[in-house]
Amino acid sequence: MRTRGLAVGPEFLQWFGLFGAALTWTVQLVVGFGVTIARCGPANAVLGVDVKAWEVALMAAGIALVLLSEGAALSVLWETRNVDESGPPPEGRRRFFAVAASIGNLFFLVIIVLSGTGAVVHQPCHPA
Amino acid sequence: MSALPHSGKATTPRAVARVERARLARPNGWWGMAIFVATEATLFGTILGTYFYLRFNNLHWPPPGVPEPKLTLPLVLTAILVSTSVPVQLSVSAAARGQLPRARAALLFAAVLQAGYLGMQLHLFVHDVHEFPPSGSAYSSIYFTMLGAHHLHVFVGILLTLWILIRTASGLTSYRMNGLRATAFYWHFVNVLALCVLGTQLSPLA
Amino acid sequence: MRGLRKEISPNRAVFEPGERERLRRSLGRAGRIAIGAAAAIVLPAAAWAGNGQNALHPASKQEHAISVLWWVMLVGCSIGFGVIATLLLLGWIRRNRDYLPFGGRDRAGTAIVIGLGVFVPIVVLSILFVWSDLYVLKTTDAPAANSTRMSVRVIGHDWWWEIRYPGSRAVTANEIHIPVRTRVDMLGTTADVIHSFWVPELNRKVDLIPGRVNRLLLDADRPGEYRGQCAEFCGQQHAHMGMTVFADSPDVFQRWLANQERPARKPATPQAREGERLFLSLPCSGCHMIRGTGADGTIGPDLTHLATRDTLAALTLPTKPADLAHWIEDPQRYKPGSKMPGSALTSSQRDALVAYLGYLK
Amino acid sequence: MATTVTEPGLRRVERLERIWVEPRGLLGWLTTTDHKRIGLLYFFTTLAFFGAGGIEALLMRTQLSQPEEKVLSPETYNQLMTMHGVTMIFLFVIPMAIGAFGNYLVPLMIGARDMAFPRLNALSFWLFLASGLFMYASVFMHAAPNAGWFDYVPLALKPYSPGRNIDFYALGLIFNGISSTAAALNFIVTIFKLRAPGMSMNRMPLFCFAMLAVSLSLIFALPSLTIDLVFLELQRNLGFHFFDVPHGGDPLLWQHLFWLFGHPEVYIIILPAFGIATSIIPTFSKRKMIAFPLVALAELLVAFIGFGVWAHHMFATGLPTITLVFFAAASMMVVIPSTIQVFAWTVTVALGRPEFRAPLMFIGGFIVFFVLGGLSGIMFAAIPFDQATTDTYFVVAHFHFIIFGAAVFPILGGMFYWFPKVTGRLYHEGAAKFSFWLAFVGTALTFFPMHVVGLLGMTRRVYTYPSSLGWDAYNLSETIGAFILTAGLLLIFANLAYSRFRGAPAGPDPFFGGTLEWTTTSPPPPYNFPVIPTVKSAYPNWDVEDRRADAARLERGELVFDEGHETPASTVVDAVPDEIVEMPSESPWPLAVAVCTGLLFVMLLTRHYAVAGVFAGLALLAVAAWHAKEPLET
Repeated sequence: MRTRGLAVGPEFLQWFGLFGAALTWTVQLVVGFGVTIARCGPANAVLGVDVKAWEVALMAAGIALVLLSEGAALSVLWETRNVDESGPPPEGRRRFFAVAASIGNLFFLVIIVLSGTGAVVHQPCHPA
Repeated sequence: MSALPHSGKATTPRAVARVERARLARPNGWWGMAIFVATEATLFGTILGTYFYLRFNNLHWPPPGVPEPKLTLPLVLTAILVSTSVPVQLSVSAAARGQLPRARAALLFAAVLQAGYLGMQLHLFVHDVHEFPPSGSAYSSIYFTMLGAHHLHVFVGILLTLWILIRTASGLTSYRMNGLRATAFYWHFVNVLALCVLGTQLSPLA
Repeated sequence: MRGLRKEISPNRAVFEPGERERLRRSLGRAGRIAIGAAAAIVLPAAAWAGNGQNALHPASKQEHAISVLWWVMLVGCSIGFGVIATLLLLGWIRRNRDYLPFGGRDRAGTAIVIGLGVFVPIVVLSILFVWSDLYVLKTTDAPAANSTRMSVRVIGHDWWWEIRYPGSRAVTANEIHIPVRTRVDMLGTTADVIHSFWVPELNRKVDLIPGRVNRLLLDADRPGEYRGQCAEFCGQQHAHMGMTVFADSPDVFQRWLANQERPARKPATPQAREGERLFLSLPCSGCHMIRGTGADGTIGPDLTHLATRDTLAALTLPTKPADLAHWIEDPQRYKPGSKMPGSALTSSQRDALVAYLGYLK
Repeated sequence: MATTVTEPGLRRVERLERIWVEPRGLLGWLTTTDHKRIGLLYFFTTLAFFGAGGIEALLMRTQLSQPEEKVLSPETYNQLMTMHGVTMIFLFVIPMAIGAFGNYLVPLMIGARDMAFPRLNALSFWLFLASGLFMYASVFMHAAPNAGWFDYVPLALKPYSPGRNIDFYALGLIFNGISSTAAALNFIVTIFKLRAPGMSMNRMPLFCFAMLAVSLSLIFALPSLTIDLVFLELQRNLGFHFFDVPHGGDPLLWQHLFWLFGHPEVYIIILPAFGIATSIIPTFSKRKMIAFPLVALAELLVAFIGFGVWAHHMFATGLPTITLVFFAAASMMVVIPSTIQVFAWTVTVALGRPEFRAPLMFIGGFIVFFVLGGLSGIMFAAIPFDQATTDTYFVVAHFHFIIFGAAVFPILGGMFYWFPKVTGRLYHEGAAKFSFWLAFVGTALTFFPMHVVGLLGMTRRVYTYPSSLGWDAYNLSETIGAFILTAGLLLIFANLAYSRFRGAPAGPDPFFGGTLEWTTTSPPPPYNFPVIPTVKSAYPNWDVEDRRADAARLERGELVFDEGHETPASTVVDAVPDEIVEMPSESPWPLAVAVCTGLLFVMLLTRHYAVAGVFAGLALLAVAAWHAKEPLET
């Protein structure tokens, strides 16, 4: 998406702030879910998955990445503190997405922590 | 605002090249294909996901009596297919510079390779069907569904390429240029897909 | 347009005097609405305790945990609803006022949205997650393998329940007997499509799925009859797939089980003997088993002790002679689509069959 | 805006009229590429399906009005129950909200002259119509789908459903999915590329954010349904094995793939309602939406997180607890985008100067039902409670509050709100308000008691129930409510039909709306805007100076684009004007493609695979013929 005369730095921060956390959670969900399926399926006899290790690793990496993208969002938010969120692009638009991202990333942080904790607290493959 | 490039009026290679230079963002056609590719990618994502879901659901994979997937021939064929991304991309950049003959030559070359690939793959496919029919087990069902879906996409890609070749025979317009861009994008996608499918297909060997 | 333009221009006026009072008064209203909303749901539900299939009338530790979860969530939700309803009412009350609170500026509004719309829910929902999905879940999930002294196998069929007692020859249908205050491991699977085993007053539900054995704890804390029903759509007669759990004192249960293990009683009266002969000669024996006779069908329920059951065809009819007769003559009238065909019998043949079945105690 | 146009301006307008005119009469409708006409086609088609689904619902409610009722046979009931779900979801709510409202409004709101791919737009309508007729053909053959709208295997496999019923379902939904995918793709590109100069993403109307979110959801959700249905057809008709245990398949695979689509689907249903609410509320509260960026974010987030909660439909299948917690956590958090919006809406009303005209009242009803349904929705994220109440009437109550109370009320409100724009006339306010109260009371009376009866143990999808369980009174009141609701709906449509011919003239902007559709005449001309508006805020119609500047530019001939069938395209993020695109005009080929595709699916249904191949080829040829005509050659 090329647009006239934009510095790359703030652009990258804004988009990473917006999408970083979301994509992190996606990975945690898909891999984390896949691991439990692999661990609790018949094939585990040959695969031998260590589910806790996976989930802990996923949660840790996830938290780190989400904090990074929240940091990016907050930095853009600070950069554009004097800009109106419906103001002219690119600053106005950066402000707009930074406001959104700085709140949105919180949800992903909470989801990653909660589901990670749950996957660790419960004993593997005990049917609900 | 009349300074804006008018893609509709660009009906000569030179005019098309001018529009291509002046444009800031990608054309609607490219975006259309991008979204289409996104949904296609999801489609294959679910197919590959299903493959591994069923794999986790079975102790023996492939099940007893079904041969392990062949290694070399699929590898070679996929390498050939993936390599066609180069001529396809060359064709786009040539057309964008207004060099229509070169663009069509590159495209034709790619189409020949892709057709050859498809022919060989279909031969393999039929051979496998006789060896372990899809109705045999979950493994063979997902195996043939996955490969069949990919071959279908290659076939569609070849149709698109032929269509562009036919249309550009009577010269280049911005409309056809967009078509070419879209087709090229589609091919790059199908080639990446080929790698994913191959990886999945060969996963039992790992 | 011009006028409108002026109205929406930001940064005018400050907090109007009197607005605070109005806010405070209508917050009192919020409380009343919350209580009203709660009452609207609670009263009718609580009013009905005695139907034997009431998820809010727990008869076990597990179901009790679930209903506590429900009541707490209900109160929380009522408060949430009250807050939102209040804001809507504020709008309604203010509809004819010609000033904008907070001078039409967004700041205060945004603060409310972020406070009530983001931070409060994040905290509340995280707590709910930890409580319900980490803690309560541990009481309602499947019992740890071999952690119970007895277990009962439940096999779903279109459209009835086959019940077996591992370690015993007893086989019955649609009526599960368990000893009270005893942890019983229900091992559920299915013979055809997916069914779902649910006895609301005893525990949550669990699906019966081909190729899997799903487990559920049955642990009634007081004697009684607990009604259950198939909860997953399973075809034409999904509606007529009920079952009853009888929680009896251990000795009553043991007597019942001992009786169920025995082969069928031999009929004593000539009419009943005629009935047995008919049963074995007619198609009946192709589908039904009566242990101790030649009847060894496995398609329909085991009838060895039919007369000890209260109901027929998964709680569709009572096991009274009259109903039994109607059922034998034309099952499709009571349960269209059921696998049992009607049979053309003379009234004497029919009475003989009923008499015989009445013997199967 | 177009009040004081003088000579040069008028001449330009006349030229536009000439360029954008479409054939009159039936032919015009069959070949149209005008997004407004296609929107109307969608509107009336989906309305017809709404009628069908409603009749099915009333028949079911009659059967359930009292215990052991004998109005319907169990088989008929199960077919009606399945078709009611399929119709309301795939043939009414989604095509109504996206096809009708989206099609008509999105180009108007972003200041474009049509969708990005007008002929594709026509195609998605004709495909939708064909798929709907395809599925309803089954009803008249008494072979309608009968395994419930989520069609669980093995019940849906050959041994238990030997008839054509399930094939109608599977093929019909694949067919319908093609149409939805085409529409979604079109919306995304339109919203990305055709926004008016200056409408950078932070100035995009919230309705368009909702439509963008919906379209993205469809793009990423539909494939898993499609592939699931393909698996089903392969197993039913060609002996493949995906879902049967003996050959290494798994019945739960169907459920995973179905709900991976099915839950985003719920948000696909509700998001346009959010969009409509966020259009109506600022207009009648006479103030900008509070927390605008957060509401935009919430609309995108709810669509996104919606992909990570599918297994909460499978909590009772005995999956391992470590698997379930992922989905429970996401199900808890997916609530928050909704709480953001609910508070943004209510606070905007509370802090604005609300004028409770009918549309805003419908939005009020929407908020009440959405909150009720949302709160009971939170409860399902608590696994043990979900396991107790799933597949009971408690769930039926929950999702009807959401997909009827919350999804349909804004659609009804939106019908009143945009009625003047579409017809140029005003609806009858009093009747509209009365019909609102009828519908509101009817909805509450129909669906609220279902909570109670569900907790009392009534499971869903039962064609009858015994009277011994104390469910009778609740069910009777539900049936009564259903008929009150029907009366309300009929009054709404009577009002609209009457006002269409007798209503008072509305003028371009009767409600002082903030978005661009109100800057043009009612009904809008085929080219939408004589001059492409330039945008400096999120509510451009309230920037009076800019609108006056438009009029001036029409005089000067700036941004008029009257040299051809043209519309400007801009950059994706910041809407910098980029190029002039020649738009295609009316074409018969989309209809032809749809017809061939329809026959293709009929042949698949009847297992004439060779003939099906022929029709596939014909469809491809039709597509080629369509693209052989390039826009400039009009």
